[in-house]
Amino acid sequence: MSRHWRTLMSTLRRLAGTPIATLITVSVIGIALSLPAGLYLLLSNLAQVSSSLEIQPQISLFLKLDAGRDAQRQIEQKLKSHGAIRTFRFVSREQALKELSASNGLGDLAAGLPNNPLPDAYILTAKGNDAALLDKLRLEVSQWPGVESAELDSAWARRLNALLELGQQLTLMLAVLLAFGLIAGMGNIIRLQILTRQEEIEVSKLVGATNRFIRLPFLYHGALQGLLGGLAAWGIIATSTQLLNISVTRLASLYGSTFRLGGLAMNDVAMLLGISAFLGWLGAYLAVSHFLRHFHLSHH
Amino acid sequence: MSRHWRTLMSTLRRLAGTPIATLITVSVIGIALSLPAGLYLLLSNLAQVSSSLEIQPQISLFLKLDAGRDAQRQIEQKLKSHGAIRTFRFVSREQALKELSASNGLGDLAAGLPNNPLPDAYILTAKGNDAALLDKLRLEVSQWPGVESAELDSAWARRLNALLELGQQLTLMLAVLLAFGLIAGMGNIIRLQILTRQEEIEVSKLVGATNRFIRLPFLYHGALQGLLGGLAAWGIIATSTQLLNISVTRLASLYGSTFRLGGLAMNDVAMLLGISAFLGWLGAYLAVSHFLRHFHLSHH
Amino acid sequence: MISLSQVSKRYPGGYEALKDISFTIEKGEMVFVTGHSGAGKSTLLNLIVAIEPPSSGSIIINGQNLSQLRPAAVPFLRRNFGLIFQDHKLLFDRSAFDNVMLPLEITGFDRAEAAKRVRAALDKVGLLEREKAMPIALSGGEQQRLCIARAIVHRPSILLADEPTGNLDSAYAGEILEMFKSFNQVGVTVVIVTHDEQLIERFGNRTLHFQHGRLAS
Amino acid sequence: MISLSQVSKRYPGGYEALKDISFTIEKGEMVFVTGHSGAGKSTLLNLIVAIEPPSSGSIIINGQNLSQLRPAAVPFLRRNFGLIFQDHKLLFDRSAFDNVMLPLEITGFDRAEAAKRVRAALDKVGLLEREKAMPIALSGGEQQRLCIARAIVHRPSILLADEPTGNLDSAYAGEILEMFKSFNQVGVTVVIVTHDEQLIERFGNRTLHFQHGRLAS
Ligand SMILES: Nc1ncnc2c1ncn2[C@@H]1O[C@H](COP(=O)(O)OP(=O)(O)OP(=O)(O)O)[C@@H](O)[C@H]1O
Ligand SMILES: Nc1ncnc2c1ncn2[C@@H]1O[C@H](COP(=O)(O)OP(=O)(O)OP(=O)(O)O)[C@@H](O)[C@H]1O
Ligand SMILES: [Mg+2]
Ligand SMILES: [Mg+2]
Repeated sequence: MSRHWRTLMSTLRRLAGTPIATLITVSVIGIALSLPAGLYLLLSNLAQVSSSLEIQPQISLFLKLDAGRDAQRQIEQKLKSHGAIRTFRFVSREQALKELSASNGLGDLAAGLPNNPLPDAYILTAKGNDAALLDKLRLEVSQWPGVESAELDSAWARRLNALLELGQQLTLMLAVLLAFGLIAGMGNIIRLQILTRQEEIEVSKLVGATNRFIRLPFLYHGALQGLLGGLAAWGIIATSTQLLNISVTRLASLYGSTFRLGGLAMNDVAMLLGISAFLGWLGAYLAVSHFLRHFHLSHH
Repeated sequence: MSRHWRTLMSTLRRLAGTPIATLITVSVIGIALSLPAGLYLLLSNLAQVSSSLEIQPQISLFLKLDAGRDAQRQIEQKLKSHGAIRTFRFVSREQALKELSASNGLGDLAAGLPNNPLPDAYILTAKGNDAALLDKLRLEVSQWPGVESAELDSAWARRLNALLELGQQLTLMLAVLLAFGLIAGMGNIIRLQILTRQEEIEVSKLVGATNRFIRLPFLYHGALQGLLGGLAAWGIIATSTQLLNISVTRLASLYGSTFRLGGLAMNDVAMLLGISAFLGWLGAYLAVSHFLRHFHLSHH
Repeated sequence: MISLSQVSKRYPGGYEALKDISFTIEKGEMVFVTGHSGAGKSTLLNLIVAIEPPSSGSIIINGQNLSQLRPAAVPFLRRNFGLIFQDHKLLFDRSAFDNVMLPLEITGFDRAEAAKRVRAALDKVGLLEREKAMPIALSGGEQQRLCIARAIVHRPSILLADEPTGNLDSAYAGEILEMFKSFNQVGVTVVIVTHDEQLIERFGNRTLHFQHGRLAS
Repeated sequence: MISLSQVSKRYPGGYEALKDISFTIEKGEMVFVTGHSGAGKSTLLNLIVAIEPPSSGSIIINGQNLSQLRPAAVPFLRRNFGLIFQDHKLLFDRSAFDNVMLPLEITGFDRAEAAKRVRAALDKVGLLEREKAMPIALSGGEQQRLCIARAIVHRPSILLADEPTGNLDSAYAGEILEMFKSFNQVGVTVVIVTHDEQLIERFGNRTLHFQHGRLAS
């Protein structure tokens, strides 16, 4: 126990004794860590945004222009009791015309038209995303009395999927690159640190130190370095989130939203620090063990 | 000259003598370099896409429903000769109805309508982006004979601008982080490499080596390491582009486009390699010079 | 205690540094090892403390055959030895005190008791007032004495010294050897490599003389 | 050639290693320096080759006052010296040949000519067949001889040797000193630090004797 305490203290002294080098190493680790962690944060923010949007494919159900109140009430009844339908929303012909002109920048189209050519409509979302199922549903509802036609906006869905796929692929690529870079980089730093302490290892072995004994200070060094790097990453992410929020809130306000990027939650921070300390420890363990396996007292 | 040649050779031998360490160092540098370089490539691809889109604010000029052929011809004449208008495009009422129904997933709306309620229109883009200027132009054209109204789709423009600003801010943040990380990381690697060769420096100084002489092998080491890192970055980017293109071409085909991500041009590659070699050289120069300034033969 | 039979050592390059060496050093004996430069004296010590494996033959230390020792047991074998190296092998990033502390630290010795022992060892070699000095601030002879202090601080049962007085004037050399002799008198086995013929004559102990890797009788 | 007047050296800790030292060694002289361990012998050499600055007093080498030397001129001063260090200071990551090559390399010497000189120097210390060996594969005495070869390869005008024979048996020590004497006879100034009284008696040169940092007459 007291050995652990003393090793921790001497490691802290060693880090504090070369403040600039420590600062550089820690910020390099911090930057490397902040990229995947920041990406994770961005993605979880995005997920929050997109879950508030309708990303499910929709079916538009157009009523006949001459469908009466009765037909409409019957259709609504059927929609309510249909097992495959998740939500539905009535769009009156007046509302549809307004939405159309607003979304196309065509000005107040309604005012300029002699009479509204659009039909009443229902917008449905189904339970489940399966394309075949959706098409079956579309066919079924299109044959109900009073219904002119039913359209599946599958083009939009396919586009969104392709876009999401691209985003995921990019994310995966980045994460793989950064994870590899991080482990290799940390291992490399510790490998070089071991080389600068090679004599210490040699002499310790000569006076009868076990491998466990030799490894301990390096493990503390690695874990502490990783932990400090994790703290740096936290700082970088917190600052970046603050800075980005200036633009994000402006953008959100244009959409009439008060959305702002959330920071890392406390358990995310704990996880970040835990992972970074562990990675430092692991890098040190691998580097020292590799060194000890290949180090012979007689031939350096 | 022969000294340079010999130093180069011995540096190559040193790198080849520890292949795993070299590989790790080089891939770390390569990954660090590939992020800003990849970002640059992505941005330049985006710029290419967006320049092929109309990102300029547009003015929609709606003609009166009863405007005759003559009035239309006169308006077209005026548009052609107007100094503030960059492009204009005629959208007939039939075409407008088709575009509307297509872009809203409403099915063949045209077929279901008794008669087309939409007016003929011109879509204008102005020379310059200034909001006040655009509004002045809108007012002017709205008062021409035969014109019902003119609308400026400024909401869309403001949204796009806010989005672009966010993207730029993110890019800047990443670039600053990575540039700092890269220089610090390279300097750190070389600093540690110097520490492992401290004795060589000490003995060289004792037998009368100048600082120039001592620096040379480290400069070669740094530059070579940087160059190899640049090559690694090139490889990473080329591979990523290939992989991403699978999704990108699928996405593009949905929009009826044959767009695909371009790779790095030859002069971009030359620039990448030059910058990486220079950064390696610079990191080595800074690290050795700092070391030599603070290194005294008597107290290590 | 230390027993070699038909031991040879051929280095990777092919050079045979030791050829067919057999001898026994009893517990509590004090022995000198001499020979010209390159005769194989340091190689012999390296074999005894398991830094190098012999090419053939067997080495038995305190009844343990080194060739049958598991790698994990080697550190515990080494703790029986006090080693004084020809090239000192001091750590230049820690004080004289901490250098001498090292052998006690690795065994998890009680800290206060250890500090007492370290000071006693430093006192024996005349370096007590230099305990805070870094090795770089010590003269060549002082470094050699520091190395001796580190070798005796954990009261080893076998003391192996490779040219312990090479950098010391004859007055100090005499003192150090008297100290070794007093250790020997309380039961420590002592093996001293030296080329100082005068010292050997003065002490008159058994001498193993090496010539081109062979034991001359 | 080497002239000190009223030189003192106080180390950062406050210890005064040299006190008010004045002497002159003429060009072509051969001088021994002796004294107990810690007397200040190595410190003296460090001052002469500008590894340490003196605390007071002036040192003149070949007519140059060291305190007036620009830092950039120090390397060129050092090229006049052949240095043999008490702790060898060999580079363990390159062969014996490359170690001896170093002083020629830094002056941009012609490669083929340099190789000839290196082999000649290795031959003088009896290590010609070991030119490809790494220093770790050399015995203590062989390392010391390698250090001597490195010190003489560039034909320095001043040879400074700190315990050059500490690890050598008397036969080799005699040979090495004969070699130094032959250098001296062709005009090289030679300064040898040693605690070997026998050698000094045998050669009978001028001797500077140090005691606790003072020059005893
Ligand atoms: N690792 C090695 N590889 C190859 N040869 C070696 C190695 N170590 C030592 N030798 C050679 O073995 C011989 C004996 O070396 P050793 O160090 O035992 O000599 P020594 O008797 O201690 O000499 P000295 O008095 O000079 O220290 C020497 O010629 C040396 O060059
Ligand atoms: N860098 C330093 N800082 C503080 N004290 C030092 C330093 N270098 C040497 N000393 C002290 O100065 C004194 C003289 O040291 P020096 O190395 O000159 O002795 P020496 O005569 O060469 O002895 P030896 O024969 O043991 O090599 C010693 O007591 C030593 O501890
Ligand atoms: Mg030896
Ligand atoms: Mg000395």
